[in-house]
Amino acid sequence: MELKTFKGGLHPPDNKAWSEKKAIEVCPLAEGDELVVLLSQHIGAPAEACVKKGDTVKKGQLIATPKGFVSVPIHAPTSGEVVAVEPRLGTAGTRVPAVVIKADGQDAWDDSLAGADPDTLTPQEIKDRIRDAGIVGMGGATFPTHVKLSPPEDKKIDYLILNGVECEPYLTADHRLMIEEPENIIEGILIIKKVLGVEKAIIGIEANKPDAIDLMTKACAGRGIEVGALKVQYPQGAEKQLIYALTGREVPSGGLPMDCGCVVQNVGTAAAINDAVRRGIPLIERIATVSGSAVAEPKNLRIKIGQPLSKLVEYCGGVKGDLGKVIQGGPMMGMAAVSLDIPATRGTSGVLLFSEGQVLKEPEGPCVRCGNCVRACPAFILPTEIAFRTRKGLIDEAEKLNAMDCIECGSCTYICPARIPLIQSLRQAKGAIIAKRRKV
Amino acid sequence: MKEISRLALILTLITAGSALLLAMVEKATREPIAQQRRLVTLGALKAVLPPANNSPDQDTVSLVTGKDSKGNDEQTTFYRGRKDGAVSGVAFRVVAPDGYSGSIAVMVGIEPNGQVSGVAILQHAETPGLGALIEGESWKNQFKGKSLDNADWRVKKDGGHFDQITAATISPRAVVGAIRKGLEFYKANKDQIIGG
Amino acid sequence: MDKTLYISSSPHVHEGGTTAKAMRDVIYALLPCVVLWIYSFGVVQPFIVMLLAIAGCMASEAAWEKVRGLPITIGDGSAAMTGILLALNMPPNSPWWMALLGGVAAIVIGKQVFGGLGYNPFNPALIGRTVLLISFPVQMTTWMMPRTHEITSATPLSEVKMAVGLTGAIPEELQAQLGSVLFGGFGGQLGVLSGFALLAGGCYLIYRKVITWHIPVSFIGSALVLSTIFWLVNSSKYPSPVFHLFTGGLMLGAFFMATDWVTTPITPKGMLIFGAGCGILTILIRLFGGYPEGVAFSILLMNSATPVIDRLTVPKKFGLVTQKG
Amino acid sequence: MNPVSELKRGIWTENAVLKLGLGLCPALATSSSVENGIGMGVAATFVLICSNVVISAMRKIIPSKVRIPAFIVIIASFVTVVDLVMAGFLPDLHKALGIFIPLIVVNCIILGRAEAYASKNAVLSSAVDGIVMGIGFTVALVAIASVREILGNGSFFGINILGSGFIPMLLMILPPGAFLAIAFLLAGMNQVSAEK
Repeated sequence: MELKTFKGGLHPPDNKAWSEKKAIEVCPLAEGDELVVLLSQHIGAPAEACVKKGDTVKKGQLIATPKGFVSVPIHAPTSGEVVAVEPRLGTAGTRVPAVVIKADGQDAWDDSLAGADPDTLTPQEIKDRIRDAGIVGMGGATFPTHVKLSPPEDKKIDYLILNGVECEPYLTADHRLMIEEPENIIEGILIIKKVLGVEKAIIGIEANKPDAIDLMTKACAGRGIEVGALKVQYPQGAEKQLIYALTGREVPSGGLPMDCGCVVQNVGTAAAINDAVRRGIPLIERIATVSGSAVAEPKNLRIKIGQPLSKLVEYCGGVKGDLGKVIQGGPMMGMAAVSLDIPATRGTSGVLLFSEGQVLKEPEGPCVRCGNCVRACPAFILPTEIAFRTRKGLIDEAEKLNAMDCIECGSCTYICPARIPLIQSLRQAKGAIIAKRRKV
Repeated sequence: MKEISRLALILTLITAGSALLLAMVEKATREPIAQQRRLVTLGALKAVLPPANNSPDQDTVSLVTGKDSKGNDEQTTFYRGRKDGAVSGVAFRVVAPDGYSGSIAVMVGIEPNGQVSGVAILQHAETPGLGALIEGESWKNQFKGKSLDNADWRVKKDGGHFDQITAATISPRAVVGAIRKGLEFYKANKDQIIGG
Repeated sequence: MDKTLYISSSPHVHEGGTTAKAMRDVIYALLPCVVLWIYSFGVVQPFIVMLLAIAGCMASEAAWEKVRGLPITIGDGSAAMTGILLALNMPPNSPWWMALLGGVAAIVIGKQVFGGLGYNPFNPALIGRTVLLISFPVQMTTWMMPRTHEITSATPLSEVKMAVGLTGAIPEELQAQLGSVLFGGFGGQLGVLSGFALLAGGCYLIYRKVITWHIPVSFIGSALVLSTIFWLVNSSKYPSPVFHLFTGGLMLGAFFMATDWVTTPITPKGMLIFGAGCGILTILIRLFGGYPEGVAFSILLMNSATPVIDRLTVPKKFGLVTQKG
Repeated sequence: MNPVSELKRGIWTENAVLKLGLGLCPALATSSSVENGIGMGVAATFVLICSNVVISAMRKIIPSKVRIPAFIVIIASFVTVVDLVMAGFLPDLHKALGIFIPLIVVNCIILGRAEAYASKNAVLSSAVDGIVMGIGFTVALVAIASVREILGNGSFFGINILGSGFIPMLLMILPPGAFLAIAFLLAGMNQVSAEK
């Protein structure tokens, strides 16, 4: 079978063998454990706490309400007492508003939660349920899902694309989910299809997960869902690249997937949607891969939102050797964490522990114009030229060189022999261009 | 109007002053400059002609030697050196248009029998240290005594008799070619040049 | 937690390549040709030339950076690489001081005055060669026959140029003799043997992803096409394409000098244009120019066109292609 | 006015060629030998002094509206004087400097000093300014020419100093050598100034 792919990109060693055969385990929660639920776990306006210190909450109970359209509610991941509503340390190292819940060990569900048969619901009712359950994109970008499922009337959607690519090295959470809960995903897909009213749905899976491809192909047979095997190439899982690989369509520059008739959802999101609609379970858990050379036993875990990363690592046998860096998400696009004490969020697709020796410390050299970044760039822009101009403050020129089309995949920086942090300059350029456009 | 007249007047005065100064200097240097020019020509003539006791620059004949690019006649002045009244040699300027960087002007001296008596490079813009070596004494001396009859007027690299200069064959080739043409013209018009 | 963690922007992994590693690869790729070159031209003298060219490059780079108070970068191997390329561009029987001076000129005039590695508009090795060629034309055109080590100024290209310039055609005995160029029967020429050594080195670099195929293929390809056209038009006046390919510095230029990262375009399309320009100019200079060999000049000329080429070949960004499917 | 500090100003701190970047064209063109450099320097200095003195003396008469044409007329007059005198008495140097003698008229140093100094200062200090600026120009030319002549021809002031075994670096007496020499002198001077 010919594997589909996009142009550009590269192929970093995937390091998935450490955890891809490990079945998902539930990361345990004991009585007295504190869960720190951050109120800003999604793209858009932060939610607003609707509980106060001293309140008792049940698992799944609403603890924060959304503010605005691009925002989602947040729910208690377990039952217990609210011990604090105050800013706590987040991933980026800054203090952000949070609700802290002390688990009572009962893990008792809130009674008001109720499932429904999607066949009896209208698309709008399904969307409301999705929003009320706090569903966001589970690939790591955490964009509120109900927004993505509400394209304007004039945009005709032809394809629903399911992202099971997981092109980030180390991460195996989606892979395991596809193997262990294919039905959950497929039913979720069927629900999304109903919401969007689309005929065609394609699941894109990279060829390094043959078991998942086989299983999904069999499970999808006759249910109006195709499985597309994709070449192992980073960033195959980036929306625009995935759409191109599977449908041959290009998302117009500056546009969204819906502008070329596509909606992309992560397979994890599909499973979460199914849980929310059919069973009424809000987004309080997710699958995360704990891996890396500095963790004793890499595993795939079902974690509760708000559990500190240290708990996750502890369950995986703790830190091994000389810990140098902790990454939330994948190594290409994930964020370095300031400490293991920060809580897991809805976007925590992985926790990677790198040893001291894996930390990149090579000093930056001058650009030798090798062109590697140009060939690797899946957006077909010139990273080094843009970075050079950004550093000189020539933002207008950077804009002319299509800096805004950067998808921040990090391929240019990964391949640069001079070790120039190109992507930082590109982010800086994008920030400056956006600021400038606002001013005008 | 008054302003403009004033400016004009002052500029006129300054210009007039300059003109006066220049007139004086020109008068004072006219003779030395002419003298110098003559000395240059004389020096070159002396270098290329066999011993003579007349003033070759006073004893000249001009002949049409070719056409320039516009089709007008080109004249060459032939200087005749005389020893005790008899013509001992003729010198004239030949131009090699195919030098490495522009034309090379050469003064050639020829004895009445057609043998070269001497060569002087008058003007050139060849590369210093390479093509410019055509000014070297030993290189110029190789032409002495050579005529159309006793030498192959090409550089050695092309199968002739004359030394080229390593890595700068173009300049010598041009000079040798120009002298050959001069010799050929002399041979064809010998009577006019010596007799006229 | 007591342990302080490293914080940095993504990506947190790297392909592992460095500029220094790439330079080392280029040097490895040149080794077969260097060994062949040293051996064929009499071991001692070429070895000294090679060594001093490298020494001149490295010493002047270190000295310049010391005076300017910059970090010393001779460890990255780029100066050594320049030295090797410069030596391969000189007659193996050059005087020792010329090799040294060429190295200094290559680094100082060709590279450091522009700000060092990454900022030089022209290939430093070729700048060094050009300085030497203009300064010492006699020494720079006095070549040596491989194996016999006879000193001559006749490279096959200059023989052809001379013959065509004089008679308008290549004489038959020369025509016959030109066949021997493939086996190094001419001054300064190693012929096919070195051609294959360079080809192997070039393939190694492509395999190691130090260079891409674009420039060598379009350079050699365009030279091949153009020289074939001339040869078919008049084979008595224009030498055969095989002759062009395996004489002078064409192979060396195509694989090692026209592919210099710093001085060539960064876009694949730009690289194709660059290579084609080099190939065409090389053949035109060889056939109609004032110099018998044109590889160095064509590369330098195209180097100067690199910024323009880069500007004209900015790729079409993703998302501008017309819809299909 | 302290003559020593004035001299230092002309040669170092305000050196026309190497600090102010003025008069680069003649500096590049006439610095292939020390002799030519001195000749050019002296010729320019002479013009500079004369024009400075005259312009300073007439500064109150020349209306500012027509000062540039007036300056040019005065400068051109002195240049013509130098040209004629040199042709009459120093023919070899005249030939070597060629077109660059008439071009002194547009040498920015001279017009620059007329505009910036002589038209605002008394005659005596203008004369001193002309002298020190001219010396500075000459020194710069000699410095550039020394480098070029020694490296490019193995000689200094026409005298072979590096022996016959020395193979001259032709590049240095060719135009690119002029650019290189001037660039490195300029850079070196800036480096030394910056370290102070």
